Amino acid sequence: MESVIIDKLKRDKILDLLKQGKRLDGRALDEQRPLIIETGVIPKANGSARVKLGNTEVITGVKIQPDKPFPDLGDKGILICTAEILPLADPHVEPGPPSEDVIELARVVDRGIRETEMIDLHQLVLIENKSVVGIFIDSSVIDSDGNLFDACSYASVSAVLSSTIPKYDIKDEAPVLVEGVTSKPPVKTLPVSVTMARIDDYIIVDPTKDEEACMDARITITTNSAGNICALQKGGGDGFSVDQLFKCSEMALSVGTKIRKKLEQLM
Amino acid sequence: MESVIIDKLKRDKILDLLKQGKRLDGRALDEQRPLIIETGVIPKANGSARVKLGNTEVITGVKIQPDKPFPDLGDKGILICTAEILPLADPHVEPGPPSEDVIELARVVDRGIRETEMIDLHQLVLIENKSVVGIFIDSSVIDSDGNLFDACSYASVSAVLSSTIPKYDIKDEAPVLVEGVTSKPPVKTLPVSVTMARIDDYIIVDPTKDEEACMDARITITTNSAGNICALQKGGGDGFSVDQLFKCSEMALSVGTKIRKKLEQLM
Amino acid sequence: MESVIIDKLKRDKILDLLKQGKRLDGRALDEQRPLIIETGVIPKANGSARVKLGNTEVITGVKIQPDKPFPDLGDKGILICTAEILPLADPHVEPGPPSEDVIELARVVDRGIRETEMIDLHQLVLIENKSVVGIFIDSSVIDSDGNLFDACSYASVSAVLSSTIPKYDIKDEAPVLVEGVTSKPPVKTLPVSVTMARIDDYIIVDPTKDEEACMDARITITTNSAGNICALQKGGGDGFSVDQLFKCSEMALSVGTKIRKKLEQLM
Amino acid sequence: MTQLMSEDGIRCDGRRVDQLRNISIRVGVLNNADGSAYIEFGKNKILAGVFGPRDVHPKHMANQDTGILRCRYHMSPFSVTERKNPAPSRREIEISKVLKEALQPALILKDFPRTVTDVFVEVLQADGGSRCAALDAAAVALADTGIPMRDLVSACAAGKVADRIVLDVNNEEDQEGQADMPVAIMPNSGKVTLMQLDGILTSEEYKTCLQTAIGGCRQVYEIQRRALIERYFESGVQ
Amino acid sequence: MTQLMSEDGIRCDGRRVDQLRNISIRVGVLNNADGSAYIEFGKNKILAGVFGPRDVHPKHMANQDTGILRCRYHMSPFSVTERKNPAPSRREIEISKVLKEALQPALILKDFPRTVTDVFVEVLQADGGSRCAALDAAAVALADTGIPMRDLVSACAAGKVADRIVLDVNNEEDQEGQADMPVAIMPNSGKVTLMQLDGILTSEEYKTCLQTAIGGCRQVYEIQRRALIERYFESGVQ
Amino acid sequence: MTQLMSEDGIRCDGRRVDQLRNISIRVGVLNNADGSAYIEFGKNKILAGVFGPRDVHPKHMANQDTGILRCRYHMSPFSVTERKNPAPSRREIEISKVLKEALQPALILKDFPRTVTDVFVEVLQADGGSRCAALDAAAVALADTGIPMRDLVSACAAGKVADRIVLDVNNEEDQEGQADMPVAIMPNSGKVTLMQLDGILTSEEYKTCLQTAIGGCRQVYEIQRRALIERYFESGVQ
Repeated sequence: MESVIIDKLKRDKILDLLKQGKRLDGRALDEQRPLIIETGVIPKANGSARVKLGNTEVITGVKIQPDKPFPDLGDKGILICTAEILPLADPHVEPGPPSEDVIELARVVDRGIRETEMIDLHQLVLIENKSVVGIFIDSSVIDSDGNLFDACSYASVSAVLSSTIPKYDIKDEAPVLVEGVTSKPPVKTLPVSVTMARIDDYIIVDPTKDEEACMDARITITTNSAGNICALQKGGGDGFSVDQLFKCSEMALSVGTKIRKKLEQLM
Repeated sequence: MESVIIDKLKRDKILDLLKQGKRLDGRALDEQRPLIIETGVIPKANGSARVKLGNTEVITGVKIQPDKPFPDLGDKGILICTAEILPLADPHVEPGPPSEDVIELARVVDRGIRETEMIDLHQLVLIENKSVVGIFIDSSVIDSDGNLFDACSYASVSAVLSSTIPKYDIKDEAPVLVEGVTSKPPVKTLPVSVTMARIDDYIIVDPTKDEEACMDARITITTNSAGNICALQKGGGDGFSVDQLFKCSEMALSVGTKIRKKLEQLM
Repeated sequence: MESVIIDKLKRDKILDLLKQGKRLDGRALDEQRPLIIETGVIPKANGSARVKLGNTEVITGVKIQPDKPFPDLGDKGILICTAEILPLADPHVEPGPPSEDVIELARVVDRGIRETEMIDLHQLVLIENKSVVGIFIDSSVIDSDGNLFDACSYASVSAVLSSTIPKYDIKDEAPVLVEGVTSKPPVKTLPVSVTMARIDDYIIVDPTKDEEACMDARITITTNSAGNICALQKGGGDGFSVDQLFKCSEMALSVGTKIRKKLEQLM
Repeated sequence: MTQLMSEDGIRCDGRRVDQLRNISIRVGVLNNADGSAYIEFGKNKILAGVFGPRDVHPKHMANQDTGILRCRYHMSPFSVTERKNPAPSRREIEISKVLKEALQPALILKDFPRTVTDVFVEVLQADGGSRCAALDAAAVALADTGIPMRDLVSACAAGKVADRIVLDVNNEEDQEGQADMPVAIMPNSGKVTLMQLDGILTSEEYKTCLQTAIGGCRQVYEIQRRALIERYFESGVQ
Repeated sequence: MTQLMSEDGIRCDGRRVDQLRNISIRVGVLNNADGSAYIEFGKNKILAGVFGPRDVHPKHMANQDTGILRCRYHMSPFSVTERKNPAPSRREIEISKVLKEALQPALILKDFPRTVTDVFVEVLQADGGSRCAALDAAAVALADTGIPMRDLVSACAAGKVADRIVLDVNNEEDQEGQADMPVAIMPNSGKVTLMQLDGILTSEEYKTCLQTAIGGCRQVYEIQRRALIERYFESGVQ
Repeated sequence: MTQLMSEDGIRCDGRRVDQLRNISIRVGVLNNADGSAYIEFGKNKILAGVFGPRDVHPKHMANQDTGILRCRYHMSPFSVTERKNPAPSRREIEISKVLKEALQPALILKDFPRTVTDVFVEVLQADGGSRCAALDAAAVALADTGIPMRDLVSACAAGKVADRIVLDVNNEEDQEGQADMPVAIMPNSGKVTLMQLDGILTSEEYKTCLQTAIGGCRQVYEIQRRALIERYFESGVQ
């Protein structure tokens, strides 16, 4: 009961500030929190990154290993992108099978990478229809303060950029690891996800947990290096006007450009 | 508490009518509800049927695809018959893993088809011990008003009768679909399931949900085209006398004959 | 609430007796309950045993069948050792996925057999990297009165000793059973598990369920025929002093010697 | 590979770029559900049934301050080319969430504290755009229960195929086309309550695509309206 | 393939067509269970343990108006030729239900509202007819708890093998025979509380088969009775 | 196969037999957790976060007489050579239990009836001795919450490699060595609260190994203490 009252008070406070063009943490409406990217944090993985977006923190590891291709996709490597919120990241997360929120998070991060065609999967075939390279990108949220979508996305992209692909020879139709020889992953473009929240009539970029608690709706837009819009997911219990959706796409492009510059430094 | 009282009143009412040889919906004791069968309702499936038995409604789809045979059964195709009660069919059904009632339903429908040897599985072998045709018969109850056993059984049999088996050539030990060539499934006999309920000393055919709620015991008997008894399942929390069981087998044969005529029209 | 009081009273009673060097059932502190081993109780299994340790009773069956080796372990047969507490064994056990207690039980029994290298797994290879013999040792607790670790361990070892390994010929790279020819499993040593409980400052061997209910900590030590210590697991919500741990290892060796003599009679 | 568009702008199923597939909706098709609808949308065949507002089980999941909405989008094993495992996939769980959030703004759940409204959608046969079709049926099924609603919800996808923005992407276009954008609006307020995008669009195309989809939603709305009118104000149906 | 019957009507295990396999039952074999029994029925080796009537957990599953009965039929991994996965199969879940419904008429659960009685059956070694043997053990284990019972439940199968109706189908006959009909009766009332059939029978054979099975049930009943008498009225057993 | 020890007693990673790997601990690294710590122990990289004492959900799991402790040891998919399935394995469940029982004696749970304290450990990168390292981090994370503790818990393994007893077994030594003995003590009372052994030791070696491990625990304790002091009594950290 109390939490309902407090949520209401918080929303009033946040809305008051928004009317003055301000946010609780002093940011402008279209301003992201500081983004810190560190790669190579898990040396045993083929690639890894630790990303802090404000107080939200994610660790992503990339594992690369031979696999069988999916049926009917024998000319492509495998790309699997997951995300989970560790129970130590948030007092409300319970261990166990993933909630629908976590499944959505993982699938939105996955689509951002898949739909931009960041990685040229055709270059990951070892023997057509039989053996391919699989890239597994697993993100773990270790501290949650809102906007897990972007934090996981940046960590996933950074981890891929930092990774090296082992070389495999083919012996008796089976891949055999060639020690000490690696290559960079075949990256074609850099996907950048930008998540925005609508509170009343205001659109804010990169919402914190407090802002998410009182937002009306949410949208995540992923753009590629060419400035195209490649993936989008609306969430939350209310909607957007068409004008707001136009505005969101523009914000996603302009904010995305800044982030992309950060990511390009990892290449 | 109330529902217990109402159930009691309902049983009293139903029993009063039975003593006069009548039922709530005006049927005779050995009379099934109207049966409507429509096939081809799911054109993307290899076979399909929509069956209404009174207010109980079931949709069955048949998928036919190459598969590996079961170990030690390399000279037979695969037959899998499932059933589920969709949560939109009944306010008391929850999404999730199947209850024991649903598992029993699926297995009784499966045995009716399997034990009568409706389909000659030996004719479904592509390469002995390696590759066979699999027939998957999946029934979904979309509206539940009692006697799901018979409704699912009729829908499953009808869907099989309406189905066409794709042709497969063998290339490099693997089946390859031959476009545009199909055959009818190798049907040897027509199983007909007849479910009866015992309420007090009365045996009634095709019970509604109200009748099931106050029945003492249930029996499902499946017969084949030759007039044999091929599968039987007693259910419910009480039993039958031997005389009642004899009577039930006779009812299953006589009612079954009428149903079989309907099914034969689909061949 | 009552059970807390009763547990407290029981602990007081047990502790009073321990101070006089006695136990509720009259045993000495380092005395196991009577151990009865019967083998061959499940003739359809490749080996089996029924063990009673006081009122704790376990049935173990061994199944031996060809299997694929684990990746990277192509020069070894497979050994899988499980344990479960049947719900009929204990009013507090529910059917369903294994609790952490049962998982620990199974893994401790498994390690006792695995770490002593009881069975020479290298002798169980049919075709290196392709086909090996798998030994599945499944224990079911049917009556539970404490110290399931030792009871399951003795039953597992006895069932292995009683078992015969079928002979397989290799045809077309696949194992084919040779009827009527069997051999004894390649047993190298006899693991003996001894479980002790600490109650206050007393170490007792082979605790009953009542004693387990008020013990401070538990330890299971498995020794081999050469008198080495090969596996150990501390359990329970408190610890041991180093001196107590030294004493426990000595008790495990001395008590283990008596048990090993019983087991040797099965060879 | 299919040729997705002819030189004179006719799509692989014979439609123009701005043309919907055939849509038919029937309301009140189920006896047990409190509200129900059946939609055929191209080759999609989808059933929606709604129960509620009703008591929540288990009780600790109830919310003192508002009613809750649950949604389950499920595909029949026989609904797709390869037989589908009946257990819900991650895709189905995500779509269930997206549909719930698309319907929620149309409901006034605060008026029904401690209750749940359950929307069950079954895809009997799937074609491109099944989530939009599912939503169209679910909204009508909700209306069929009589629960007060602020607005209906109408959904339709647009996309990019052979370099052109097209309305209502079908299965082949979804598989081999360049972009798919499912959209839902509340037709009276114009609010967009569902929106997703997979594929690559320029900024301009994005805007055109969104407006194309909304145009489709408005056409769907007319069909939904007619289906409800037929059910409630005309005789002899069903 | 085994020859299931010799020319002079002797079955593959040496029995006549109307002969039961060897059956032995011991009562009160478990310490923790409120009631228990162990049966050997041919090569079947089955243990049954009963707890209850006792409180239901979780509490919301309790019924205010009656006690409930739960039954779990489970096969040990080593009970069959190929090692069985210990997780319950759909077959085991169905048999659990059928056994529960076969035992229920013998109990007076209305007298124990809000309680549950749990029947746990473990098949240590399986042979043909394991569900009947399981039921025979479970009924005796229930009696061993002292819970009031209207009647015992006695089960035995009959079937069709080499064109003849035979009593008590064994494993080979079940695999390669023509029909298997497990049956259970309450021996005093004669009511049939379990009945299934897999296989093909004429109408006449159906009747003969059922009566043959009931004859077997009555023989089993005598063995159950003797086991209980041994336990409760004779000395030195266990 | 790696040579695990050189002739002059130097181990494959360059350490002496009685030498720990490098260890660093940081306290208070997470914002949401009530207490947290990050440890690097050789190549192990492990995060521990603690919530509680807090209310138990579901409520029927609460204990009127005492607080309860729960522990989850989990490995990230990328923490080991072959990608690990994220679902908890039986090994992880067992280690979770062993860690819980190792921490429990250090807490005074009776003072917090009806509550739960949740310890979550995530192994980001695994090396030999991950359960000891996890425990070291978890104990410090518990202390970081401010919950009253009788003592800390400090863990370190010893083992047998190339016929010698060595301190702090690394990954290669664990895989190819002769024995691994993880041990945890409460450093003030000296009580051993975690102990396991896999491998073959003589009675003498067992004693030496245990004392070697305890010596390691005491060294770890100093590092834990320093990390806590740094966090609470020195400035500018984190």
